[in-house]
Amino acid sequence: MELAQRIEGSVLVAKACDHRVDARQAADFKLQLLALVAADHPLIALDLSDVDFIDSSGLGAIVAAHKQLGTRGNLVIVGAKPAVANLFRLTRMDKVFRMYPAEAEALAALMH
Amino acid sequence: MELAQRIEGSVLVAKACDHRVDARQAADFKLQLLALVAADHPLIALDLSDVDFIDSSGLGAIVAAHKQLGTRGNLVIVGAKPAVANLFRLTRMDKVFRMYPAEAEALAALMH
Amino acid sequence: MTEAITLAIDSQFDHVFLVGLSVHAVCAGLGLGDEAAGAVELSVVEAVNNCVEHAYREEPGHRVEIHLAAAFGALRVAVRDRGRCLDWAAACARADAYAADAAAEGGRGVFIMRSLMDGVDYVSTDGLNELILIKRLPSAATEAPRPAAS
Amino acid sequence: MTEAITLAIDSQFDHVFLVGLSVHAVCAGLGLGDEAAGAVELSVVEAVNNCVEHAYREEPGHRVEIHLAAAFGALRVAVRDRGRCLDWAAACARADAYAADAAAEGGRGVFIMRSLMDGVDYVSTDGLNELILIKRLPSAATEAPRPAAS
Ligand SMILES: Nc1ncnc2c1ncn2[C@@H]1O[C@H](COP(=O)(O)OP(=O)(O)O)[C@@H](O)[C@H]1O
Ligand SMILES: Nc1ncnc2c1ncn2[C@@H]1O[C@H](COP(=O)(O)OP(=O)(O)O)[C@@H](O)[C@H]1O
Repeated sequence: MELAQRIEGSVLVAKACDHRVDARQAADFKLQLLALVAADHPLIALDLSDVDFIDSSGLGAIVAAHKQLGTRGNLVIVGAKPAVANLFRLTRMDKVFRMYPAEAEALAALMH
Repeated sequence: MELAQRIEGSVLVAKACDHRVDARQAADFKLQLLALVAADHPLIALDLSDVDFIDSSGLGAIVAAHKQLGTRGNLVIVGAKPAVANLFRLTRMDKVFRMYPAEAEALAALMH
Repeated sequence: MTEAITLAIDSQFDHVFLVGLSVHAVCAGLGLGDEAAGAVELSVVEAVNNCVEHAYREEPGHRVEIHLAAAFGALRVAVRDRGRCLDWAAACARADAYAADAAAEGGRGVFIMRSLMDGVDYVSTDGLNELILIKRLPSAATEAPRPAAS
Repeated sequence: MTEAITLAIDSQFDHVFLVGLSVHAVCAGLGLGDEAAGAVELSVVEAVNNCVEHAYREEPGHRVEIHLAAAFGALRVAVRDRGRCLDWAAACARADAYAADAAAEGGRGVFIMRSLMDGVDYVSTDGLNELILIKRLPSAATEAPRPAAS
């Protein structure tokens, strides 16, 4: 799982570069997300715009990072395609994570 | 295999309505094409614009109609998508059948 | 008219995406729209993941089979393993509790399948475990794939 | 890293399209562009049609298996039957003659496979017939599906 990282102001933008986030990559994906949290990036915009498919293990990795972050920061989702957004909605994770169609909106919201 | 038929001037336009023309439909497809030839339609424009996939058995049905038609008439292909055009080219059937991107061009050519 | 195909992989997460891609394509070919095909894909992937993770405890060298058949206006998918079997009633009961827990990192697979499919069942006979997923197919009148209504 | 999946259908033309759709999707997932995926799809469909038509003489109730595996930068597809076997050398010799005959209604399957794939072979051992199709996969540098260069 390649996670391309970039700093935009106070926000870390992390982009998942795989088309599928599934059980094959979930453990590695989770480790990488936890590393970002541990490296003291409290504001994270996770760009899923290249992801066509995500399963519950991929979702679990994002939930793990969110838990680790706790109230110290915020993790939001950018660019979820319909199949990805559907899973967030079905599991009510769209109530846990704020979801933005594009990066600019996520950055504006995270930086107030 | 649904073959939608329409008369345009002296030309019979027959449109294959399935997405796949394969061994499952080849026998029926061939019978329908031979019936058009037998019904004394010497000018036939076969519209394949809805067809995403054709195999050698589907191609064989078209060759059979063309043989039956002999020098009495002409059968041309309309709207072949890349995968379909590729098979015609590979088997050199693009030298046997004139191929037109759109119906208007086929009609113009068939009616001189 | 029945149309049927069987898929099989070794019990490794590395192969599951090939099942997902195949199932999606088969569903589209049977007339399901993109959203419904994605729902079946996700449900089958969750079921196959469970075979690898739970039935075979991530031990490679075992076979997971996915039987797809379209008949009587519905797609029936049977995901088969010969590993540890599952207390289905208990799993269903737990599924709703997990799904309500926003902090749970796992435990959403059964909930997802039951939410997205028109029917889910599990049978275990003589060491063969079978998770059955049912999805209604669009009737002939609406058979052409429709754009996803997301 | 090997990625592998097996498909299987009963020996009937009605099921072959499900193989074609699955193979196309698997190829795309392994990084082949749309034209190359279509070429593998067509080659496999021709091979499976031959199993149904020739190996099993259109008799249903027999199994045709399609084993797909990606390794060492190539996709290897083995199409297996246990029906009548084929004199491969003779079939290849005839293939070129048929292909040159514009009026032939059939006999183009072997020519098509040999033209579109990077390698084709046939082996028959103990009643198991195996037609093997090889297609090079794009290297990691160009792994993303590219638009078909038609
Ligand atoms: N195929 C299976 N074989 C054995 N146990 C299973 C199987 N599928 C699910 N289970 C059990 O049911 C529980 C719930 O499964 P699921 O909802 O998919 O969540 P998860 O797999 O993330 O734990 C699993 O934790 C496991 O204990
Ligand atoms: N799997 C097979 N088993 C037995 N015979 C086969 C098989 N595949 C091909 N053949 C033989 O080789 C010939 C050429 O096959 P092919 O090029 O696919 O053309 P077609 O199937 O249209 O005749 C067939 O006519 C048949 O005699």
